[in-house]
Amino acid sequence: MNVPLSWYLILAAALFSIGLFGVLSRKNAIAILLGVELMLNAVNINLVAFWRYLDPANMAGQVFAVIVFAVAAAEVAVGLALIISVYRRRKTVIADEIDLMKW
Amino acid sequence: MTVDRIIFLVPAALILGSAVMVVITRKLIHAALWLVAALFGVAILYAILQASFLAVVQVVVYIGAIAILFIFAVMLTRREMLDKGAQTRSNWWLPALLGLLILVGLVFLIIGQPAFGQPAAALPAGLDALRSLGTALVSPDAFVLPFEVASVLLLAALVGAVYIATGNKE
Amino acid sequence: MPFLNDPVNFISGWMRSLLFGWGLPSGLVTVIIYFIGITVLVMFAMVLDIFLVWVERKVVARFQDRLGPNRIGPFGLIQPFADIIKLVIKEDITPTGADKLLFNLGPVLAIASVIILWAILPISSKIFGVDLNVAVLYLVAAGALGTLSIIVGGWASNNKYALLGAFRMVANMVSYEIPMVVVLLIPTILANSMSVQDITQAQSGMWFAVLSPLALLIFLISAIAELGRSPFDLNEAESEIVAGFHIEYTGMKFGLFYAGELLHAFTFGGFIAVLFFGGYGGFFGLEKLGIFSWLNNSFVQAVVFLAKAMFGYWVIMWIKYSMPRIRIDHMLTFNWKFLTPLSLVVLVNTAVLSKVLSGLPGWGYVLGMFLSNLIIGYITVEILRAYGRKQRKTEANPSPQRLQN
Amino acid sequence: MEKYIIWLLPLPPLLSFFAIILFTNKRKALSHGIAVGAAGLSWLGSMFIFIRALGVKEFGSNIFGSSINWLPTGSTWLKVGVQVDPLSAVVIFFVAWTVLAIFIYSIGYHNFGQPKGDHDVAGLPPDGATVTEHGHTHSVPSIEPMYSRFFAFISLFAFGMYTLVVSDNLLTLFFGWEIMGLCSYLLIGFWFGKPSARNAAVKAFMTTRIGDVFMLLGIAFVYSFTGSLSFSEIFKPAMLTALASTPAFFGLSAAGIIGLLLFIGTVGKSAQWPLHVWLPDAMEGPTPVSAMIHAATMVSAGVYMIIRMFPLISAGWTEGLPLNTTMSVIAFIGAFTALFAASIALAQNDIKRVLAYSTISQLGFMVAALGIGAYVAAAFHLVTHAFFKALLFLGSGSVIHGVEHGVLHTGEHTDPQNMFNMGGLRKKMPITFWTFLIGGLALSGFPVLTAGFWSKDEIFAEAFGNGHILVFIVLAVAAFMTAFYTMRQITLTFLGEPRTKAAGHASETTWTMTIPLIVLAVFAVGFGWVGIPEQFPGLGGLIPNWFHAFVGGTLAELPKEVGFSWVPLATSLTVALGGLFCGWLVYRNVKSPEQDFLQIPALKNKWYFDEIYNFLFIKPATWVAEKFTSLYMDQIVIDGVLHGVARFSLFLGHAFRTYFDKPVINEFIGDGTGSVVKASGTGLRKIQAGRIQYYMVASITVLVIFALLFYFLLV
Repeated sequence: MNVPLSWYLILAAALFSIGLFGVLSRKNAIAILLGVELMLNAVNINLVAFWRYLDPANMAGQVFAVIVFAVAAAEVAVGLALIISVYRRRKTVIADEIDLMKW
Repeated sequence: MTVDRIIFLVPAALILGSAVMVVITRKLIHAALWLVAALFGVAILYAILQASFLAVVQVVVYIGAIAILFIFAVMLTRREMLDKGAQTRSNWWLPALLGLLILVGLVFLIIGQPAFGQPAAALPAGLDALRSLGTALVSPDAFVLPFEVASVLLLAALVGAVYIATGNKE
Repeated sequence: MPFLNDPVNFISGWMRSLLFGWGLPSGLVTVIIYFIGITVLVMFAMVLDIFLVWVERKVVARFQDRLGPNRIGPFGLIQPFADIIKLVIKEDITPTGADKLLFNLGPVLAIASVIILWAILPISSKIFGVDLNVAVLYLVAAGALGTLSIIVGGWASNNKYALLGAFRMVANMVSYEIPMVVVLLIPTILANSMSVQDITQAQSGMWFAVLSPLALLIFLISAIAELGRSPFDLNEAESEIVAGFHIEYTGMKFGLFYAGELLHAFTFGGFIAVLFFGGYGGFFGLEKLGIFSWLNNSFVQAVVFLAKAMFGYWVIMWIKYSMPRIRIDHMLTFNWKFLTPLSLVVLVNTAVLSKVLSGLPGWGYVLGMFLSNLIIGYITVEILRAYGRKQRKTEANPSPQRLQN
Repeated sequence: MEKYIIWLLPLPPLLSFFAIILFTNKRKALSHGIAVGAAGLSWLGSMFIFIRALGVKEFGSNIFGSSINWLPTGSTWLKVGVQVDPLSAVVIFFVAWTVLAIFIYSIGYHNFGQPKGDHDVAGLPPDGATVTEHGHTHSVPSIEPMYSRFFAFISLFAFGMYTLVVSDNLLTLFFGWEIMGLCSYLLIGFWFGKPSARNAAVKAFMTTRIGDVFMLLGIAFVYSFTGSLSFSEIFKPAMLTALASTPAFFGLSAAGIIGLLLFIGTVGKSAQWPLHVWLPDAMEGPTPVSAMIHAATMVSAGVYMIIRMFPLISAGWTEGLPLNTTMSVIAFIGAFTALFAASIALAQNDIKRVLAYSTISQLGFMVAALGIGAYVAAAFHLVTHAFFKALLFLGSGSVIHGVEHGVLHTGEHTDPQNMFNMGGLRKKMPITFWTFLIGGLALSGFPVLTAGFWSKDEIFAEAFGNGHILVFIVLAVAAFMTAFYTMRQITLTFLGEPRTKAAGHASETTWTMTIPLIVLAVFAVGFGWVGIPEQFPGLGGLIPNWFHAFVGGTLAELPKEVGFSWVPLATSLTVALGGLFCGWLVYRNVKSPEQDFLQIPALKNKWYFDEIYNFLFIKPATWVAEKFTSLYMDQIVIDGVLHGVARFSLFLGHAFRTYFDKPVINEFIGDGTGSVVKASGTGLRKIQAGRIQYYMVASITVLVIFALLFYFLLV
């Protein structure tokens, strides 16, 4: 493993930033969730890389990656259910048009 | 430039390229499929990092469940096949700037840490990562509580999602 | 003869020394050898696939009291090649409204999701792609790719039948994945490992099919559902949605879906063999005797494995050509209300009993596991019988309210 | 094996609590079955643990215990766990016995099997039922209306006690402590229909709360200093040395401050002066049972806690050195409480109140013993006292029950708890009499036979032998008073002739009440024999001094047994026998309160402590609220200011309206401002767009800006 840890971290940072960009710039609510998934994966890359590079005997990194999986699954299930529910009522999934809380 | 580095760079390029496509592509289905590609790249990274269990679970959970859910949701929330018009907000440059700033800041901080420049040591001999992960998840001395909390969270999300998506049946 | 004992390593060692002799760097040599290995494995699978077309057609003909292909070549053996030529020279249509990239990606993914399974299929103790320590999960992960291929193909066709078929297929696959994953844990528990090699070795004394026949049954049912074959062939139910997700596909793209399905069925036959019938081994300890030591030979093992896989494939075909298609709500109900709970019960039973009985001598352990499965099976059948009786009663005397609705 | 059972010890009562509350509230027999069964299970487990503990050599250093990680706090874990060391083993022994005894006793006390009362309502004591039998009607006791609820509460109480005893850390100990506080509130106010019970419940809760707050402060101090709450961590020698040598406030070391704060918790829970006022009022609860909880078990928890924390309190002190400040305070409070409460008990006429003050006094003995460093003596007296005081309370409940029976039978309206309405019960209630007598003798320290003698004698010996003469004298006087009022009580209650018709018709209570009495009486006698000092003349060494070796092993080094001396033994004999004899002599002919020369107002009124507190704290608070805040501040100052402002505003408004508003605002600015505001509002409301991404962009922008500022300005 001749790759320095910083490469993984930079990759994760880049993935995180791309995901953040997606979250902030996409119109479609589903696309926003896609961005969130990218961000969660960036976190997971960090967790696993730290596990491998710093302390492989301690499984904390992998365990929390597993927990992030669970959280991601929960988040997608609830998020998509909400989006579908909103779509049924308002016939739109554009985040900017879901502005009942306006003013 | 050793083989190791090439083996890292190929999936890394796949991940970043796919991730960029996820956020800029116009067709939402394509975005979801690019997400699959990006997540597959992450699975490859896990395999490179010798976290074989996570690699396979990544494929099972993300591609087998989450991506499929996304595609379903995309299909269920439209009346026509194609996405028309701009898919990004008009002031997309601000998020781009923010993302860039965060990236630059993080890279700056990461490079500033000499400890992060080290290559990884070999895994300790006799470490069965799969077995010790399993033990860690259910051992009371380790992470059984977070693990149980996560399972309760999943159950709650399951019930909540079913309730929300069912809607009120009069 | 080292070649007869370990053909793969023998050949790869020979090629490695050959390539070194040409002055190539070691990293490149490794890459080339892996590449060649992968190619050989894939070629083997694809050639087998062609043969499977013939088998399928021949067997279905016998089931339906026909002769099957018999004109081209001896016993019609050349018929598949004629089919291939026909498919290749047909017009390759991409519908106008289709999403071109995805439309072409679908069939590729479909066959790829099957081929990658061959990476972990242990053909013999020496001939195998890779011995993953998470092989059982890998099987599920590959299934996820299969799901993806179908939804991609169905969506990209821009055809309502295709989309409906894809939806049905995905609902089917995602649902039946759950009992499948649960049941896959049973060989894992019994062998104390997720590696298919370890699972095979663990069955050298006794097949897991005997230790947990219910698990075998559940795995078989969910495998058939995963394949989308009759009685779960709702994705291409001709009488309802014409041809389902591959309605728009022609020529070789259709051929890939078709070939993928056949190979998938055979591969699942192989996994049934590995997980429940001892794979390439499982001779009940016979191979330890001096006169039967030839059973340890790689080629003998490969033949044994392929025979067992073919048997599994044949059972899947048998079911396909004997059962009518079931309704989609019945299919989902069957999974969620019957198969999933049953698989959980079997899992808990196996987990508890394998600990409790571990102190017993071998035959006591086997007997205990087998009897517990029989008991669970009997209770299940009784519950089903009671349920069916009640159902028939309500259907025979419908209440006035139900008639009104 | 043992450690798993320890985890399970508190569980059955908790399950029984939930089962009764949730499911079996209507089924009285099932409820008490569940509760007694649960107590029985815990009893079984406790006995198993105790017997296993006896079999372990040098148990003090090989204790049973296990702990799990509970809450991650940064890089470390907050652990919770259980342990049984010699101290908790003996405590768990008496807790298991007394809890089981109360549970069984409660069945009889709440008149299980009797008919429903005529006028009984939930929240008031049952008041008798009329039964027609063979053509004539008569009154019988009636069953408690909230029977099941009572068992639920005492189950929860038992859970709290077990949790406290098996805890290996201050956190779960405090958890059990607070559960018992809650249960004590619920049980004192069990008959919430009586105003006195309501007030007593609130008083008990509030008073103990004062102690608990200080105790929590102490726990927080421990945690912030040592980073751990488990006893094994805190009591490490290095840690204790550090604690003892770190100066904190008021010239005390950290250990001293922590010890004082925790001791205030004990003062509240174990009703030491000056927070003793709640305990006598707690006798408002269902007569013997909640009283017994407040005598044998819960108040013992306070003493148990302070004994448990003894290594911390005595950090830096070794036997022979002068006491440190904390220990002196503890010794003073204990000795003072012992004397002071005993003096009040002399003049009480209510059978239960005498015992309540006696409890306070005896707890004072234990606290004083601990204060002078007599660790084993304090623990010994804790155990023996729990047995004989439980016995006395249950006995007094039995007496009251018997007299109540007489009251119902005769229809006479007499107070069944006033000792002057009794007399001559010896023949009516023989079992109660004999067990009560045993308990009373044990309380007075009747020589050689009773457990109380041995434990009290050990305290005297330690006090005298280590040169704490003042404590010794005070305790001796208190012990004399103890013997005196005990004999007064026995004489008034059981001896002589019945002084009322009700007493004349009293009858022995049912077996569910007498069996616990007999069992406890056995312990009240026998438990003293395990701690006979080695050098005691004649008897010493016949039975090895098991208790000292066993409990003393809890400490890092075994405390020395104090040498034998005739002075404390002679004192002990004199005060016990003398007090008993004087009590009998004075009261054998007393017929009514008028003939009792000890009905001095000061004693009768408990040295006016309730009145003093009323005057010092409650009156001023009420006065401040009613007079100062409400009348003066609110009605005169604030209202006056407000009225003035209002008048001034009216004037000002009028002026403005005439000279400013109409000409300037309306005509010049008026509509202009309106349109400006409207325009800016229209502009600004765009910020409140209701669009989630808008908010996210804004917040992350701010985040990035602050990160940059932070980095460039601060780093």
